[in-house]
Amino acid sequence: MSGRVVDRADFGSLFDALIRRGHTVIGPALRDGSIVYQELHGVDDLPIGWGDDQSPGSYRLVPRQDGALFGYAVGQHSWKQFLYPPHTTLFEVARIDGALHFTASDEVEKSFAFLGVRACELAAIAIQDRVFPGDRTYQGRRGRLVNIAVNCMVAGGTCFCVSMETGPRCTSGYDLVLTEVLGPDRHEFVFEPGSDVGEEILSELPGRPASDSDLGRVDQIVESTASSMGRAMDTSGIKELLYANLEHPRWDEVAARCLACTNCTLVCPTCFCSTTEDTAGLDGTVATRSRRWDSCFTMDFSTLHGHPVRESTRSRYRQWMTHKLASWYDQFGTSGCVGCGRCITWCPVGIDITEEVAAIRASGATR
Amino acid sequence: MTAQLTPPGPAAVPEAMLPRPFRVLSKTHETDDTVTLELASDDAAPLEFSPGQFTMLYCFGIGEVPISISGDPHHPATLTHTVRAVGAVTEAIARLQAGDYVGIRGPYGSGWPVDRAQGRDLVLVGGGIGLAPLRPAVLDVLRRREEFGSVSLVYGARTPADLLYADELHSWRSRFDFQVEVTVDRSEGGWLGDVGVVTGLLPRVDHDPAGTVAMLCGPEIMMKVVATQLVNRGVTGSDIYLSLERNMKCAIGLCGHCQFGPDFVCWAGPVLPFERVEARLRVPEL
Amino acid sequence: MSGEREIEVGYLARVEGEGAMYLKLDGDEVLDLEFRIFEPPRFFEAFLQGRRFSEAPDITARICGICPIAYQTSACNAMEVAAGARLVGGLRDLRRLIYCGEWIESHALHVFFLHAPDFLGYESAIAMAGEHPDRVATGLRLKKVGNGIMTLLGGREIHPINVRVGGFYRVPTRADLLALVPDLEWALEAAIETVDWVSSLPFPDFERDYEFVSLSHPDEYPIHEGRIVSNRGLDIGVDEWEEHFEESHVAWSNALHARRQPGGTAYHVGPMARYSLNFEKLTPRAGAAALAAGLEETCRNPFRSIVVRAVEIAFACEEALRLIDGYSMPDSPFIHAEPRSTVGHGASEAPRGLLYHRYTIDGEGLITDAHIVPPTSQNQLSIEDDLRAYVPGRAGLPDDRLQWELEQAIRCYDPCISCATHFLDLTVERQ
Amino acid sequence: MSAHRPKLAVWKFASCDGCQLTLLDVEDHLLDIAATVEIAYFPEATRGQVEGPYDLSLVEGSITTAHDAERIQMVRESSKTLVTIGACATAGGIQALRNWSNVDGFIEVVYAHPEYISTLSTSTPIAEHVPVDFELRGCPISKHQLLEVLEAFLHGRNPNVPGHSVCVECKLRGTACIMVSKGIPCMGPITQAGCGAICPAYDRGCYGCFGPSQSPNVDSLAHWWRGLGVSDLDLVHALRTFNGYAPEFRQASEAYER
Ligand SMILES: Cc1cc2nc3c(=O)[nH]c(=O)nc-3n(C[C@H](O)[C@H](O)[C@H](O)COP(=O)(O)OP(=O)(O)OC[C@H]3O[C@@H](n4cnc5c(N)ncnc54)[C@H](O)[C@@H]3O)c2cc1C
Ligand code: SF4
Ligand code: SF4
Ligand code: SF4
Repeated sequence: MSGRVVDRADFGSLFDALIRRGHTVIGPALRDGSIVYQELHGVDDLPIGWGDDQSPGSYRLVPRQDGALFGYAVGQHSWKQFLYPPHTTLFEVARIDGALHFTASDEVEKSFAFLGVRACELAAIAIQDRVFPGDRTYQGRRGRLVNIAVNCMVAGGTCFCVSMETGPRCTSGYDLVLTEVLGPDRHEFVFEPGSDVGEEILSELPGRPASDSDLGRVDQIVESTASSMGRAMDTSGIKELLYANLEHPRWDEVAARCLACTNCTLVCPTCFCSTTEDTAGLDGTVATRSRRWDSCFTMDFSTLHGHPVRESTRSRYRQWMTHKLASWYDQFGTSGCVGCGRCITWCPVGIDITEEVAAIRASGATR
Repeated sequence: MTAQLTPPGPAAVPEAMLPRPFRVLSKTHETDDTVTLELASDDAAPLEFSPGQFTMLYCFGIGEVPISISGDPHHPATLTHTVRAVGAVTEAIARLQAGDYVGIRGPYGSGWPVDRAQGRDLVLVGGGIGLAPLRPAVLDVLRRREEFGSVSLVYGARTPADLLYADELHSWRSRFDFQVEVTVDRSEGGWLGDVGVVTGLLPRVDHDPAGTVAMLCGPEIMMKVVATQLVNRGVTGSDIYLSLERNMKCAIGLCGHCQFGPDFVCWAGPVLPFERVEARLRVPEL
Repeated sequence: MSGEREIEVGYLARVEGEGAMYLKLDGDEVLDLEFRIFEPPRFFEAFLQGRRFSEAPDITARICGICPIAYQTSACNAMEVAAGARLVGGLRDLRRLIYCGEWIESHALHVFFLHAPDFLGYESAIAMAGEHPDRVATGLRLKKVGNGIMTLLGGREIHPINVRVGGFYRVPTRADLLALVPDLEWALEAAIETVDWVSSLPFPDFERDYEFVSLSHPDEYPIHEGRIVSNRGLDIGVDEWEEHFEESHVAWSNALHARRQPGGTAYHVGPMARYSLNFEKLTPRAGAAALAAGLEETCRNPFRSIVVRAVEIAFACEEALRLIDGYSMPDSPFIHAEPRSTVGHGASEAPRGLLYHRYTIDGEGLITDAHIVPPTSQNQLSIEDDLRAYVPGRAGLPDDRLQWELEQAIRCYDPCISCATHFLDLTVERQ
Repeated sequence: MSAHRPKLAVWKFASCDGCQLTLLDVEDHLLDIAATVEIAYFPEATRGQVEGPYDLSLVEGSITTAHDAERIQMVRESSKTLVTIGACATAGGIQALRNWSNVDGFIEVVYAHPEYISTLSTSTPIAEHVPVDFELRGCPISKHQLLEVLEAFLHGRNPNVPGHSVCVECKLRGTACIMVSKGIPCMGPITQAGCGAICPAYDRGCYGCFGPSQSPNVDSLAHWWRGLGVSDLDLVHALRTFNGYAPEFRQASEAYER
């Protein structure tokens, strides 16, 4: 079965199909002046008729006139908070007569359906699949996940997925992908399946088969988005470039601005660092070890013999950027950056990774 | 159109972060602040390991830290750890008594490439607690001594009282097929041996540089200096191995803390060839 | 027992700070008495000068961690009055509701943790928990219900972050508030039961004819606003405070003493004053519980203030439920209130009594002058008079017993957190 | 747990009492705490007193009088472990605003008879007077962190009290950054975590009550704030509240005041 066109009026049937399958539907919603990902109960929970205006250090919602359901770029939240939650219990251990009894955490195995996953986000999930092959929580949730992707109809002011070759068209990793088509007298969604599950869901939606002209319209939308990227990054030889410039003066320059607040890493859909915490209550009979998101920007992160290895902000920023854009290739065979632009928008002082790369490229050693 | 990614199902992933309970069989005080523990799991399942590997040792309610295995790889039924008390977890470990329990995960990491030294000369250089991870290599080599050329150990500690495995060092020293050179930073209590840094002893070591494999463990700065000196003497960078140390929370490449350039020290390391890390060791705060 | 003796309480600890008591007796006669407050001065009024008007609620909250809402409310009132703004509807309800939370928490702390142990002969509630585990558990849970209101509305229980001049930074939805209802319903019943229990404690037969001063409001039991009234005919707007009261500074105390003007007499603020001046405005179940417990509509025995506090817990729970029931979410979390070149007076009823603030604001919105009168300053003379009147009949008691009873007499005022009299380092000198 | 219960003492210096009240505010655990440690000295809660030495002393408040400067020495001597709690004890508190002024002038503003008042010209953190084993920040401290410190002390582990920014907690709780999405000036990026990022969740910029984070870049944030329309006077005010005397905030506010 190939594409199918569903009218705006019937969009709710997608929710029905997902909920019927026992999924918790997660998707974009309006909360406190921004678009976040949270549980959705129906189409009305989507940010209908909202768009966004993004630039380094700034995000503002703007109303749209067309009632679009997906007329915005990505916001601060990413899907990682569901697959790799901010807090996870690793194990509990009881001390009985001196002996230790360990029990693996029994995190509820969630069955999510993600609705509204963008191309860069599919790429980010694919990257985390490589990072977390040995993680029970991640894999438990990932294995049950249904991904309903969206081809972007607008590019955000900080998007550069074209440079990172991750979007704006969704090419893999989804069960269903939809493209929202708006016209003077039409408001439709062109759905294309990417898996058997996707085909199955699609077969339950009312609508008509997609014609060549529908698919042509999809191409047009994706192309127009691709040509309006807010940012660009030249990635040629980027790994070698950064390895050759570990002592570039630009790191001092960016360190003067960087707050080391950790925001860029925590909003990044691929960043995965975590730390652990231990508790044993007051009475010390049962102890718990848990893990929570951490960031290479904190001092504690690199502490060795009571002292951080990366004490300067310069070295922490360098660690982050070279990890994203260089050593990630060595570790996981892929870039750690998908070009979503979150770290640019959500940096409280607007530091722009594309600008930093360009600055090093402009004046750095080539090897 | 591409098929959906098919990640392994939940059942396929073991709980890699779950320790196994181990009981303390015995405790030996090596120095004022360092103890050696012998441990065994209740189910008596041996913990097979290669020299140079480490485990994650969990102390009830206090935390989990990477600790090298310091025992004999040919006796995996007993797990041996030598621990220096420097902070919350290691102090709690040092307080353990026979019969107490800890949690163990592992073994993890790359070990010393002992077999690479077969038919060649082997130089081991340790500083302080750094002798602990070298000990399994020594025990392995001595067990099949004939497979190697000359074998030597250069060991430095702060004071004579800080020397680990004192009795064992003594017996090693009395062997004719094992050159052992020991030095201290500060002489105390009638010490008649060498005083000074380990690099001072290197010229004394009898080995053929071109045919040498070297294994170094100690403070990073010491390893850097010794490795450079060995290279200057003609040992190839790819034959010099360093055991690196970084903050670790998971030991399985998930937590990100131990990154040293492209390497996760927990699984690419802790033992890495000098050739590979030489340039990185020159970059401060990497 | 006769002959002179001195009772010196070296560290009466906190009475809105740290305090001490010194008493010199000759038989029944009190020769000398000082209730000293030597809490190190912190100079709030001085460093408020030059700060922006909008900072007053957060800064003055730090005067007292036990009743920050009182400070925030009085400061907001003063600034809003100065700006000619007035909270109405949902915003007004929320301001009153968060204050109910503080009353419940603070009164529960006092009743169960600071005062009841005195009557039952324990040094602390923790010691009391051994034989009265249920009472202590009830006290803790009541405290938690109060804290729950403050945490939801204020962000946290101590020094809430969500209170600002003109209202709040963010307001809860109706559903958020409804989540508080089950706990409050439990708390109301528990409070009524507490009224019954504390009314059965052994009270000394001791009454004085105080001038009671509190806020008063035509339609409601006073909490967060109103006129200032007394049982001796005072009825003034908050902005007239300075014409009818005066503060003086005595050598032995770092807290200023407030007196009535003219005449320089003592007066009494706090739960007993509020209750006696506003009995008929209590919510139905609270009022009924008071009467059922044998309280009259006026209470002049300071030791019975523990019963009044219990009644006020019941009232605060009932009032909170009423406010939640009638709540509709305001359109905006705050109203515009920007005072310029003006003076603002604000008052509210802290758990332990009237709290008065006055600010002068310049053309830039900066504070040029601040004046803050906390309840304990106002009660100081009254406390000293109580002690003077209380001692004579009890001069025969052994020193340690007398000391404890005098501490208890001071604790009746809940001087901030009564730790005041928990910190006694008593020396008795007989002459 | 051993039969010997560690002795706990709670001391007060110049402060508002809020941080020690926090100990009573852990309603669900208070009786467990009382069962685990011996509350040996805690005037806010008990008139009973047990002689020192104490295993753990919690110290609230700053040093503002000559008498208190002596008293803290006695507290240190009688305490095996000394933990300071709250902004007053760790940074001098709001009363440290006097450190920029003439105290005699301050006294005249508040008191009619300045000659009755004896005070030092500064309000200083406890650690300027005696060695401190651990500093717990906050105005007031967080009850979760207080419980954490007690637990860590009992079991001999490092408390999980990270020195990173409030931003981390915003992200952990999923609050969309209000500085980015609403242009509200927020001190979170230079303020130490611990409160759970309350203010941004209430549409309010963090106002710094946990003091400077581990490596605060005050200048960069100040530069951004100016872009949001904040005057230098208000910047100085923002830095000079409960933790104004903490070195990183103090140096910055003094620079912007010029
Ligand atoms: C591969 C490897 C092998 C090691 N083998 C040994 C050994 O055989 N014997 C021995 O005594 N020590 C060994 N160490 C060092 C040991 O792990 C640290 O001393 C220990 O982590 C300190 O923890 P702490 O809680 O006692 O100290 P704290 O100072 O309280 O440390 C707090 C936390 O910081 C981290 N941390 C601090 N220092 C180190 C460090 N040096 N390495 C890693 N994490 C650190 C840990 O997570 C630790 O729990 C090894 C370290 C590594 C990386
Ligand atoms: S590095 Fe920045 S742009 Fe790249 S994926 Fe992460 S948040 Fe997005
Ligand atoms: S709101 Fe403030 S604390 Fe939260 S992420 Fe933004 S800057 Fe940081
Ligand atoms: S967000 Fe900042 S000001 Fe608000 S409570 Fe937390 S530390 Fe204090």
